[in-house]
Amino acid sequence: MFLDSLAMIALAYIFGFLYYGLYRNISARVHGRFGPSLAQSFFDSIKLFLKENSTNFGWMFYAGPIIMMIGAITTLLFIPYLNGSEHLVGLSQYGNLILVLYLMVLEPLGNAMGIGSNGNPFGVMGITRGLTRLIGLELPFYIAAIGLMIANHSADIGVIMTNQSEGYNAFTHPLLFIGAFISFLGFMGKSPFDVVGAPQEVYSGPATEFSGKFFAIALSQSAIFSFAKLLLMVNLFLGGAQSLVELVAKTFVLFLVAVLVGNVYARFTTAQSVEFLVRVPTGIALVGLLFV
Amino acid sequence: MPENTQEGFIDQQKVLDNEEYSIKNTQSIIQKAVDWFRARSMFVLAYGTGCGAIEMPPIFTSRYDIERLGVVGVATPRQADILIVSGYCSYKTLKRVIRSYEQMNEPKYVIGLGSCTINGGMYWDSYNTIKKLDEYLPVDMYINGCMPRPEALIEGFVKLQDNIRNAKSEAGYIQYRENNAFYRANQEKIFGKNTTPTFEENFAGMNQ
Amino acid sequence: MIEFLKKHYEIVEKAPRLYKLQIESDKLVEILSSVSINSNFITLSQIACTDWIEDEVFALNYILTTKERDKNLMVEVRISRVHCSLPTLLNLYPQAQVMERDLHEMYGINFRGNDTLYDFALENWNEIPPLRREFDTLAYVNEHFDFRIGREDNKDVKAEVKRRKAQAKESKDGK
Amino acid sequence: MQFSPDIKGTLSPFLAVKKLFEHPKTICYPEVKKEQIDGYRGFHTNLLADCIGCANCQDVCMNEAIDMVTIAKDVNPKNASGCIPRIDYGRCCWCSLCTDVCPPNSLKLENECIWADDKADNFLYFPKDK
Amino acid sequence: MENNDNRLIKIYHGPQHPGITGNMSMELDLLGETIKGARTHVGYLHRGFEKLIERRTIIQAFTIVCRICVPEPDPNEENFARAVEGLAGIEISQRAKYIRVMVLEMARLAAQMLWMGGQSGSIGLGVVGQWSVYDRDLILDLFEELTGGRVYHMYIYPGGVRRELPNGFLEKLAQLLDYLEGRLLAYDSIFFENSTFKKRAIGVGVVNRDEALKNGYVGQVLRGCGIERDVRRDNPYLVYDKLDFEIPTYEGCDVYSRALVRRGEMVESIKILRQVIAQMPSEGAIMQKLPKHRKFKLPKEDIYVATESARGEFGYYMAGDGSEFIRRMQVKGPSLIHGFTLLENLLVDEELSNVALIMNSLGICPPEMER
Repeated sequence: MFLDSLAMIALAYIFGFLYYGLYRNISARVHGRFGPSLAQSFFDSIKLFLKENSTNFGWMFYAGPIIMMIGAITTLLFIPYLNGSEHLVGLSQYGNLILVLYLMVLEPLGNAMGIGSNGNPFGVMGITRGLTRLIGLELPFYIAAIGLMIANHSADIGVIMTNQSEGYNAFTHPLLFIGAFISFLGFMGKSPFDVVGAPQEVYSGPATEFSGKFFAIALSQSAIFSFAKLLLMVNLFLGGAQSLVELVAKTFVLFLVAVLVGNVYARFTTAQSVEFLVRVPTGIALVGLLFV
Repeated sequence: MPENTQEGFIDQQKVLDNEEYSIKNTQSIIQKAVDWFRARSMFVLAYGTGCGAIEMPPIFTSRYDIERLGVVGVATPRQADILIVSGYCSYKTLKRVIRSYEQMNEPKYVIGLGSCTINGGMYWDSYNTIKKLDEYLPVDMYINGCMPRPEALIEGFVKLQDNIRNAKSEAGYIQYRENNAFYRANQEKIFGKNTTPTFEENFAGMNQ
Repeated sequence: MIEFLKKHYEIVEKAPRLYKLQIESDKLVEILSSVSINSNFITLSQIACTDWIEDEVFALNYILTTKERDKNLMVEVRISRVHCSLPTLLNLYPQAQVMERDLHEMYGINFRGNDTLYDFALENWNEIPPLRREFDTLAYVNEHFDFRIGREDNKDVKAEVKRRKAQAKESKDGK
Repeated sequence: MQFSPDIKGTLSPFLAVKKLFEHPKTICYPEVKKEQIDGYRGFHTNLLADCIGCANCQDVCMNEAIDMVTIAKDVNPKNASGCIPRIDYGRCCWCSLCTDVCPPNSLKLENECIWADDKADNFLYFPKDK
Repeated sequence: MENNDNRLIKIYHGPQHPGITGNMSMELDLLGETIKGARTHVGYLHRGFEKLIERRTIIQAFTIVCRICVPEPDPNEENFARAVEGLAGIEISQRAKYIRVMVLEMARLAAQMLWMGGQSGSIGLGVVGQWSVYDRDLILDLFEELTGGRVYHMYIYPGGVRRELPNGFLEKLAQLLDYLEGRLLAYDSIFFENSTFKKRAIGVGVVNRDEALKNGYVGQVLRGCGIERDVRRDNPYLVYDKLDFEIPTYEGCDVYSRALVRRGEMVESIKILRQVIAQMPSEGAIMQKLPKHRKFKLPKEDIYVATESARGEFGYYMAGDGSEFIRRMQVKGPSLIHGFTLLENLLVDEELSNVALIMNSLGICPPEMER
């Protein structure tokens, strides 16, 4: 099981960075340019690991990225990769959807811990924005998750996944899917909900003071976490995957939509994004919940 | 003195180059790999200090797209590797530039963009701009022009990457660390008492 | 509108749609208020200051613009360079605040009643205000900065021509 | 609180996606160079056979970028001073006033304009002889 | 001015900040994310142009004026040239006037393209900037061909313009105009009609219409308030009185109105350029005969000239003193009033997120505030 978990993390790391590279390339194509090589994100993170670190804000600051990393990895371990396979399941038989939803909140908390100790006003503002936005993000997602749990009479991700053999939840419960998907776009940190690290407004938000190795950890964390979120969406709404190829195909479709939406929309302000999230996706998900 | 023509002048420079730096060209494989990564990925601090900033949008956007070479812009000095001093630097800006530079983590490099960073440029008799950037900050690459073309800026990046990869010259940040007294004295000369905290003070403050 | 002004003041037409009026400095506020009430020239678009060091005066041109933005009126006041002081126009035109701040820094003119005359563009400037004629920027630069070495072999061409002529003559005579 | 979705404004941005299928027109600089245009104000050239060493260019240059330095061997017998211009590219602003005032029209600007160097002292430039 | 409330956080928005237009700084007092006080700090780009010009002869000074505003240097050259011509009494040929109008309008288009990149970048819509800077580069390519310079053209010269039009230049320009007109539709779909941009921009940065004329606001700020003012029509220079164009106005007073005004101006610029291509006289000297370098002297007179730049009225005051040097040249850029009087008031009670948005929509350009 240990090896299995390690493989999951390694796969998520590779896919996460590959997808990040793809994100940069696809965006570049939309911009009308070639963009960097696919491996550029790897180079970036390795270079960041090789940088000297000349700043010191105390151990609390460094614990932040590490807690974020732990949050991302544990979230990942409780989500099975494949439908009905014995491999790449990690700890998923011991946990359920409720636990995963809980673990997903660890990221902003780790961020908050790190930022609290460096006292950068932009970081504080960024993390306040992040926590405010989280309220908006969680509502529709939780409602959609509750809807699925009621429909399947189970909170186990594996059960929800296998129950979709007749039709994906995305088609049987379309309203829940739309609600959860909009919230998922926000979780991915793309426009129009990228208020947390908006460089033109709050510099780069929580990452303002992260440098060198810790920025590299934060990058790896976001890569792994993005993949975990993609995985969760595929498992919950697109019926999971029988093989790795299918998994890549399904996650890629979701990912592509997220990238394109992120590219063509402008950023909301914090208040606007929370208002939008509370009104539109939550409303849709609530109506969906009624149909369940 | 060699013949007063362009060719003679360049030949003389070439001789100087080879003698000085051929010794340093022996580096271990690990160091080579490290340098390769450093050259392959460069984060540029988003700070348009002067008029040269007008040519930064074209190179970061679709016409010249410098992201092909692994160069991207970042917002904060903590994550940046490269500081572009784009053109002339007034007193007020220089102070902020030095502050930004000292906040950056090593290894870090400075690119001086435009003639003004070399010898004053157009503003050589202005009372509010500095004339030689390398008195205050170690400069790793100068790009000539007023305004330099975007191609020249890319050429500067390519040459800097080449320098880093092959360890052709001593990186500026090492000079800044070792000859800090020299740079410090020059900075104090124009700022007087109102200088930024010293290199040591800067880090002492952070280590509390 | 310009007729009203022509009736009361001596207005010179400098160029098409550009007029000039010269007044005494103690009547500045009075005249400008009357101009802005009684005519179309309601906006201040620039305060331009010229240093006439040979006459020992600063000439300040208040450039007013009409509501229609089609005519400009330059109201010139001349004040002594030594005790240069003028009343502020902050109450008439809010934008005068920043212009006066600029002129205070560049010429050292004191605008009575404007309490925001702190640093504008310069930081920790201890010399005489830079735009005064007696401030020599080149001397200041030479005092504070060094230029890059390597250009000492610059020749004065006229001297060089003379030297070469003499040389040629010498060698001719020598032959 | 009324709900009036802006359908057109929500969907029309996705027209940008069609750019995804176009070939980028980026100029990949070190490999591909943009075609050069005649008359770009780049580096100086000086036809030594024509230069008369009059220092008009030095006089008109507001940046004092031009030094007149002694030439090693006389190329042009009309060159009374025996000096040719050398340009400090740490000063030059490529305004081409010097070429405008050159009496024999020997000083010109060429298209080449790219020069990056890691040593600041190198930027004293002898115009190419052409 | 100082705000001593303990609950306020003071932050410096700039000068090293991606959300600032150029190299300047806003000192903001924040309560949460709401701005309670704002002060503009400039001087990071102060070069003392006005002092340097006093030291240079007229011909030498001409090269330095274009550096005063980097995104759009040509109105400066035009102002300088027109002021010198006015003082020295030089009349330029009709052909030179048409060429100057062409250069000015091309520069306006290029500046609006760059503005579009900045405005969209300030709300995280990177695509528009990527496209519009590309399109701006196409205009700069034409400039390169015409003037020999990419950013600093140094082309409009007292007495005319410096170079003859290259062969086939007008045809190339006409082609480019057709292309840009098509591109404007693409920008409409992704930027001007984008629902997220509307949501961000409508009702933000509302300028008080009643004091707009009195306080000396210019350009898009006025036209975004529905007040039709444009130097090109109110106080025409060159051949603008012979050209047919409209002045777009919108009533909203907010960021969105100013964006639409700029879009309208791009359309009008294209229209003007088409007329210029059609009416361009084929004959006429582009340059009047000027006195020699050190013999070119200005009389002891003064003059004020104004040009409509892409951000509003750009004015030069110039005084000669009978010598070959200019006694005084004072620059009044549109940003001076917008950046202090207007911006400091507009930002109060706005959200931090809107600072970059508002600054970009006012078109603030620091080098012309401090020169």
